Amino acid sequence: MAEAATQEHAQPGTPQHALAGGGEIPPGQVAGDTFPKLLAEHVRLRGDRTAIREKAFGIWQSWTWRQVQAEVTEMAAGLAVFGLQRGDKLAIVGDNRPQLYWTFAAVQSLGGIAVPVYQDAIASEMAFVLDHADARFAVVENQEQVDKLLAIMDRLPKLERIFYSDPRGLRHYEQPFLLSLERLKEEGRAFLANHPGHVETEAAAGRGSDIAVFCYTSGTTGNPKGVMLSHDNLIRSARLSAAFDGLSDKDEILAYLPMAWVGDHYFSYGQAFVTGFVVNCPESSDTVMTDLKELGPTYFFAPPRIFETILTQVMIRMEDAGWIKRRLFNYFLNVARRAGLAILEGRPVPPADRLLYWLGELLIYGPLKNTLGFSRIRVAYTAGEAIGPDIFDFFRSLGVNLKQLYGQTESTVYICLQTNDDVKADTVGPPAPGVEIRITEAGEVIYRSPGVFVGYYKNDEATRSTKTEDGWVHTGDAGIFTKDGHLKIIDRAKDVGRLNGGSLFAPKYIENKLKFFPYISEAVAFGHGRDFVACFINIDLNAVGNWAERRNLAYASYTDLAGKPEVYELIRGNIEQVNADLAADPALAGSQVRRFLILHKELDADDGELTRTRKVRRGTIAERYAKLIDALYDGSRSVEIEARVSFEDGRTGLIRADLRIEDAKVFETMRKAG
Amino acid sequence: MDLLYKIFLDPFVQMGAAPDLLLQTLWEGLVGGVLYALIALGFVLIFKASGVFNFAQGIMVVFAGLTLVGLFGVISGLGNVNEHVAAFAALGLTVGVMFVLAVGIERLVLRPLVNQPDIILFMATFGLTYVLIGVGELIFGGEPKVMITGELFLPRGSTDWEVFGGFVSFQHIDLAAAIIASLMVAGLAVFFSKTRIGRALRAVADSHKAALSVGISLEQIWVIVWFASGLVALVTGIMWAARSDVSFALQIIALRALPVLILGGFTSIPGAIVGGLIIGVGEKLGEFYWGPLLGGGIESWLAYFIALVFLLFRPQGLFGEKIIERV
Amino acid sequence: MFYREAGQYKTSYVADQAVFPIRQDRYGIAIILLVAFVAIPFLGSTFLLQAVMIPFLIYSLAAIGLNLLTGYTGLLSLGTGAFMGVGAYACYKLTSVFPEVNILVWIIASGFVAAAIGILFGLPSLRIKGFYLAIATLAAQFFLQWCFVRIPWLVNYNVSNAIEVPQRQLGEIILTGPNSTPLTRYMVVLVIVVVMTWLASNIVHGRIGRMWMAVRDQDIAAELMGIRLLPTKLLAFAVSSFYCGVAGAMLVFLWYGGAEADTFNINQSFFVLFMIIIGGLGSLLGAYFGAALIFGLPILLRYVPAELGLPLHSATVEHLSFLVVGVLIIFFLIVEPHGLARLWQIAKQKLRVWPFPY
Amino acid sequence: MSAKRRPPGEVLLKVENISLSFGGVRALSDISFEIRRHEVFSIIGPNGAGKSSMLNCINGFYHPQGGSITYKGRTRRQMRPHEVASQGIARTFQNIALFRGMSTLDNIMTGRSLKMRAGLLAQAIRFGPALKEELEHREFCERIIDFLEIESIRKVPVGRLPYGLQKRVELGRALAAEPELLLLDEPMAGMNLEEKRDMCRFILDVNDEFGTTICMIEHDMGVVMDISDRVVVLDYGRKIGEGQPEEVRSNQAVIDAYLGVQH
Repeated sequence: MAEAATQEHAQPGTPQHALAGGGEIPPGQVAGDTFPKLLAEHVRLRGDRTAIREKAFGIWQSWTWRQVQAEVTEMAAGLAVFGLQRGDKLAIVGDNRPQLYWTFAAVQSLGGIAVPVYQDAIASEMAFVLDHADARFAVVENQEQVDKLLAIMDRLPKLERIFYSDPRGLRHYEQPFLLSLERLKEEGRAFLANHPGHVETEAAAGRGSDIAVFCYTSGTTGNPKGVMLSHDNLIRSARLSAAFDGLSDKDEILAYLPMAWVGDHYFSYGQAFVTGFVVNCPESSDTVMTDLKELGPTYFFAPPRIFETILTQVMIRMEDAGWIKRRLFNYFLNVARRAGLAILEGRPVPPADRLLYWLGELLIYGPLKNTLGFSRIRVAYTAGEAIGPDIFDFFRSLGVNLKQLYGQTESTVYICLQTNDDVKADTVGPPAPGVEIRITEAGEVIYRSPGVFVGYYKNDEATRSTKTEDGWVHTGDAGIFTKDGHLKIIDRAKDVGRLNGGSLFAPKYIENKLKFFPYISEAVAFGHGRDFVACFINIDLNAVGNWAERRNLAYASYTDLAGKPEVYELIRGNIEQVNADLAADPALAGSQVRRFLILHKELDADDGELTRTRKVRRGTIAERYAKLIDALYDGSRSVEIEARVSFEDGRTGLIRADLRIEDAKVFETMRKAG
Repeated sequence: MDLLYKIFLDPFVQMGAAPDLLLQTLWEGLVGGVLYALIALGFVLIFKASGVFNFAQGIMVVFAGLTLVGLFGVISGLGNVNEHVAAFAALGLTVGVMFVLAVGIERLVLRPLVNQPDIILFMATFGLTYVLIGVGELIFGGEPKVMITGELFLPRGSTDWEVFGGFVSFQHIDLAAAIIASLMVAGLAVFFSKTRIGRALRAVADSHKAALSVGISLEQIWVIVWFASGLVALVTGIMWAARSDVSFALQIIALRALPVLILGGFTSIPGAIVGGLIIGVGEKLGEFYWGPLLGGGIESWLAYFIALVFLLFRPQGLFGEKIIERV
Repeated sequence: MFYREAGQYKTSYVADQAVFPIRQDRYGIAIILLVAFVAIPFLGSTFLLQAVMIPFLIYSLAAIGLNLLTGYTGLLSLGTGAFMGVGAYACYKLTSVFPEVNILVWIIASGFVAAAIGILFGLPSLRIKGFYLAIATLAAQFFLQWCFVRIPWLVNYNVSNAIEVPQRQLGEIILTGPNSTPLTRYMVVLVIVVVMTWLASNIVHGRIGRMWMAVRDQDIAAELMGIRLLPTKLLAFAVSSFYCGVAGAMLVFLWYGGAEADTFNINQSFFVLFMIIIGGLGSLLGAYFGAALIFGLPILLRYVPAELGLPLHSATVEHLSFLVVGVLIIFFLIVEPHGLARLWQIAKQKLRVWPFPY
Repeated sequence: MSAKRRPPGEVLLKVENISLSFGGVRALSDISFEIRRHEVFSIIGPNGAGKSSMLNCINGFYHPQGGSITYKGRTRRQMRPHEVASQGIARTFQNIALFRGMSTLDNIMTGRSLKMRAGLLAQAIRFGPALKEELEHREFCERIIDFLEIESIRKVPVGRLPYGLQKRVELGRALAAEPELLLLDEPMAGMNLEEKRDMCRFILDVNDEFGTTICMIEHDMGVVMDISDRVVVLDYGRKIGEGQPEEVRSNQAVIDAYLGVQH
């Protein structure tokens, strides 16, 4: 950042013991420094209350804490039979299923380390992680995952056994190292009959400083890194944040994000074990939205992309409503825009607006939140990337207490948490409890907290370059503190560049502004070391397709639609609006977008253009689309390309297209008079 | 034993003992059967062409009769009009009314319900029945009216035929009814086999597309068949009312034509005629020879029982084809 | 709009299979029952009880009965009136022969008599289907009606050849006969109708209901799945006739106070059939809707014009109500061939997804 | 797949010299074949070859004039539908014969009617054994729903479902009866490639997971040759070939009658 003075911030009133890692338990939470110990404590306190549910066979099947413990103990005993030693790694692959969550606790009961792996990872990615983590065992969900592992078995000499949860289709698999979870538990039961108390003894030997999990970060470059998180990391972070939001065993959460992502682990395992709230697993990935509606969670997390999709869906569905409903809807949305945020944050509101808002709640907001499954939400978070202010304020103005958090795997999810009464769309809030933050000379955000990871597995070099001796961690993000002490993230520190003219160029900042338009699903901006800023646009097929239909614009395919002059006009309008915004800020005015093209295909994680968490991989794109980037800067009006795409069934093919390049208007920097 | 005798032997003994009575009964049965057949005929016309089970056929008979009598009253009331001229003018106008009715039904009832399941169309004709009752009663009042038989040059009186040492009495009006009915059936037969529209109507029974290829729209076909059965209803109304009165009670009697349909099959014109005669004769014989055993009045249900028993052995009706069920 | 279903998740099949799985629906039903059991008895006038509520409930029950047969099993019947008559005559006979047994027992027992007769007339359904069967049920209608007229034993040889409802009591409370109050009779009818609706709902939501619907939707497939058609159809006839029989007994004992054979003529059959067509085939709720509309309309026609100062001849009202009922039938068939119940379902669905259109 | 299929067992169904005609028109003449336990058996042939009639004879809908059918050791001249059903034969239909007014779940529940015992009265008060039974069967049906991956349409009236899903629900309804022999009448007719692939997977899974014997009529030669253990070929009501897919493929009579004809 321009003003790169070092700033230091910590949440005022942060208890010292939290920073020091002391042992006072916030009210309502249970004691214990490892997850198995927390589990035992829940059984003691609320053994017959529901711990976890799964929508299966049409209803929400429930397990009490006592039942969970029984399952965990049997699995742990089984693992003991198969020789799992303290410090051994066990990979977990699958959708969010109770059995898989229990596996974490089972492994940890014996002092082992769980390594959750993205269930949609392709075989080669999976092979890397399992090999790098030295996994001796794997617990997987079903035949699909078993097949994937069997295909890479020869590259995984350290993998001894695979256990599967769902036996369907696996009846005739005869590999001796392949066993069902049922079989594992059977072995466990037999073992327990002879060694009662074995698992408890092992669990009691666990320490908070033991490593609990490896969370592999997808990383925008290079191979994933295994972030080692200890029980302390997870439990202390969870304690502080759960107390911060007043989470209790009355809360309900829907566990639908990948189990391998640190966030899900922290919400659905860490916080759940600390507070005892109920974790609910959806029926399948297709039914998440209906399950969400049925369940109505009280505590909810979703990345901005999901909120955006929901908002788009709401708007599209309302387009088809009758005019009375549409009028009502628009009217009350205006009321909400005017008064909703103030009411949510407890600020004064004129009585007329309060009355109208109440009426709106009755007629529109309440039913709307209900059909979305949001009506019981007390606390909701979003994170991962910047959320569009319109989207963010839309949900907040309806009365959904949606907040942002900022953090990373290395910090055990959070660094900043927004407080209920002070939420801004463009900042990520003040430092969270127990977190200290500094901004370096170079403008990079660094922090220290109880959640700071132990290190990268088998990668001391990376650990040293990220984490200082005294525990400060480099986020790699460029940020500034606003006057009221909120952190504002601009971009990746390494991505912030300079145009040839010397102006600051923060690509992510520009891209996010573009992506806030419903028609733009992805944008990639270029400018570092160039004369001006230019960008690639990915249109949103749904939104633009709808827009086109309303205009009777026929199109055959994504590529066809993307090439339409009308669509270029539409996107140009969006870009020029962003330019106008940028022009308003002297530091960024130089980085207005002058030229753009609309890509013929969607950037895709399967093609390596996005990460699994759908972050842009700049390196790959710069390499793959070099010809296009050159064309953006050499003044051509169009460029011919062919691109390799991989289809869902694994085949690859070539797409040929002629892409147009167009100019966008730039604005004069507005200078304050005087 | 006594009961068995009364059921199985005694009636036949009676028949043999008084053959003139038997003949008389048979004749009356045949005449009743002709009227049943006419109602069934109107019904079959519609069912065949459009698959609609027209419950309103009975009330159409009443409605046509009432309209005729009512219009006659109006025309004669205009002043110095010859009663025969008035009667035939009324008849012509009634034909017009039946046409308007057919168009109205097609526009207001059938067209909006096209492609609905059969039972829905069936229920719609129920609604139609009520509408016609309501309209008829509002306009003409609920009390029975006398048919303008004489004015239409329909014969009165009777001829006695001496046979088997007794008399069989033939009402002239019945003879006329039989003749007119035969003429009408013949006319319909010609219409169906010789005219373009008639052939189209037969085609439509097989496939709607076939009819369209002849150049007649489905709507037109509906109007035509409803008009045709309206005409049949008018004739039926005149004939029937000539023997009693025009009243809404006829509607219930018309229900008794339904067993005829079971017997003859829903789509067969010969079936309607033969079935009508069987039911008519069976009903009269049953009432006359077996009725007293049961205390009389068995006419009200006997037709149904005949049809029902018949149906148990031949579910597709007299002239229907055996249905091979496929899955 | 009023539905707040988020959070109403089911953790057991019992809860998921419930007839009213949505909490707001359960509240709605509770309110309706409260009105029926408390508000109407306390606040309703004699006119409301006697001329509106009692017959409405009785016809609703008859409509449920016919709906079980026609709506759920797909067997069109035009003999409802006669089956109601069987119930009425059976009840009269039973209470005459055994006056000491409570009349309520006989009202229910008469349902069984009707069920037996229903099975008998259901036998042709073995071989005949559709409209053919409908006509066959007319045989039941006319034959039974003929029996009512011709068998004086059924009316204890009364000179009037009609049922004359005797006074029957439950303890001190007079249930039937000229001295019974509308309130008492209303409460009796209400309890019977509510309980029988509940039973019917359980039946149609269980195996038997599914078998009926299977026979209705695809009889061949049902048969090849091992559902025996004749017993299934006969069961439908039996249960349906049971309901109609009880309704018929109540019609005479708790509403008319007397009846002759013509009470149960074919128009009665049509009347009930209209109710389920307008109300909705295959819907218990529809039976109530249909009864309310078909029964309520003539009442409105009779009283509203008078209230508005448009005195109509009673004959005119009679004719008008024919006309209006006929027009309404056609109108509703065109607007929504699946009846008021479907309209209600659509409206409810709209409320559930509100503010979205779908 | 490293899966190994169950080996075929003893003869489950034996058809001997079946002849069927409708009013003088011969639909089947002197057809004989055997179906073994755990087999996937296909009947193929051009349109009008008598394939559906054959299935209809097996499950008792048609009554053949000649020949006999031996099922599980019992020989009968004619099969009776409800008897056949209770002996463990279930089927699907060429032109989907679902109960259109009912939901997916209710359709599948109806498939279990034969396994349910509670009487009218118990059901009417929905208490005790009747409720318990209903819930047990619901649980079973939910397993089928899970198996066929139709969770999201559980409560949707089947009339509103797309064709491919209806076919799947129909399979589910047949499976609900826990059949030993499953008759499939053109399970893949009118499906696109992906739907066919899914359906193949389900058929093989059913065969594999539950050991259900499958007897299938299908037009898609690729599918038949891929998944069948044995094939019998009919033409004009006569059997013109029988054997493993490869044998049938190279049988000249079959090639002439059928495979030579482009579809």
